[in-house]
Amino acid sequence: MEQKTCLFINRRSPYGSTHASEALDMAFALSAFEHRVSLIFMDDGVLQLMRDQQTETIGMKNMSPSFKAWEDYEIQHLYVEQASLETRGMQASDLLLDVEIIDSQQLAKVIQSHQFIFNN
Amino acid sequence: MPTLHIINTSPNMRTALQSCLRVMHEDDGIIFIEDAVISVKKDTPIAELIKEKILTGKCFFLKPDLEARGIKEESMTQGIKLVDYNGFVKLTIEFYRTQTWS
Amino acid sequence: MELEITKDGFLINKEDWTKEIAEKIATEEGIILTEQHWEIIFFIQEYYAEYSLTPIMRILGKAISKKLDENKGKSRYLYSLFPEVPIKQAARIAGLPKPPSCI
Amino acid sequence: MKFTIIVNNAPYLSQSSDTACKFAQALLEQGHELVQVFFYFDGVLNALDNSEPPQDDRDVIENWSKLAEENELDLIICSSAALRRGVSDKLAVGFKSDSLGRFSKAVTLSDRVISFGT
Repeated sequence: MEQKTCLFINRRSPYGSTHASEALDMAFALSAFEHRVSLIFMDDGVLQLMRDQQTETIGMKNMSPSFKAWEDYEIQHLYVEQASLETRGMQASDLLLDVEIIDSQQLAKVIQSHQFIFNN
Repeated sequence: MPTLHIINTSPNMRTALQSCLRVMHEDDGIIFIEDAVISVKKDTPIAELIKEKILTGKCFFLKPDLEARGIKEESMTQGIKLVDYNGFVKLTIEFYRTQTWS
Repeated sequence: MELEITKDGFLINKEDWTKEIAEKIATEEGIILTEQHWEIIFFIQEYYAEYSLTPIMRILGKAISKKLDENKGKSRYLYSLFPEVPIKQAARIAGLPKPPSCI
Repeated sequence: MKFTIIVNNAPYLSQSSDTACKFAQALLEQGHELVQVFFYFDGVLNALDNSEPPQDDRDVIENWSKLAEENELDLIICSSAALRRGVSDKLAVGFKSDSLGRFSKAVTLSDRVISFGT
């Protein structure tokens, strides 16, 4: 079995659409099946990692606790684009996990170091 | 190892192109398909945005999508390259990976 | 009181779960619960409480190996306790949602 | 070259499924191998049987079915995405429901993975 390097670029806000949660399912599955998977959060995707998500009143499952299982699923890296945080008035302390915050040039390098890119 | 970025939404409606330009490498290519083909029009803010990319000769447009939308050759920015579905396939081989932006 | 369950026999409200109900479901699965079973059941309940996830077998096994005991994470051990489909049976007995069939 | 294609959008509301199908056709004509077409998110709706588009427009689902038949392709819809959307029993010709594990295998075998839509 040939292991591939897979990068998920998450650009969508959670809950407004199913992109965030179903993309996470796919990323976890590929990783559990032995591929080397990393996740990037950019644009509105950074909202997926916001602390204190309370979804009871909109009647949807809170997806944010699942991100904390990333190590169990052997996800390689979690990256967040600095510019996307800034544009949304957010900072590292707003996020529920310790992630690698990188600038756009570093992000370009991360993309270059992967074989397959998944956009969501 | 350069990437082929596939843009499929109009830059007047969505920020896919802007985000793509922010994180793309200078050797990367872009192909505009579906509603993104409106980016081909000359003398527009979008044309200005992709000017440098066009100069590198790595800006491609899916011809069937341009034709479908009635966009004529004389209204297109100079230097862009038109491809059909076969050309699109060839590009995905020429570049090492693809990244779709919606 | 009639328990609300899905068509696959999973509890709809995890608040309904009690050890007695777990024993009843286990009987339906042909399993007599021992201390070893309870350990795994509590483990996946805690896992769900923390991550809102029922992980696939390999991941669960690894998590158990790390947090409980190396041998208990082995699939041979888990199959000896829950002989059909460990994750599915354990989740059902633990009163958790049916694990996603996709993975 | 070995390709895997991912179709993320439902037919009709978006052009993505059409483009993906034309792309698939072109790569097969060039003699490349299509390991799998994987349908995810609302893309699983491409497998709906009994769709009846107006006679004077294209039939997206039938286009996939034909391509699959002519080239013995695997058109795989993600079973959990499908279950959630009520796509389960009868699928259009050429489609099969399977797990993300099956998709993961296709990724293993591929030189290129190309997404259409979302």
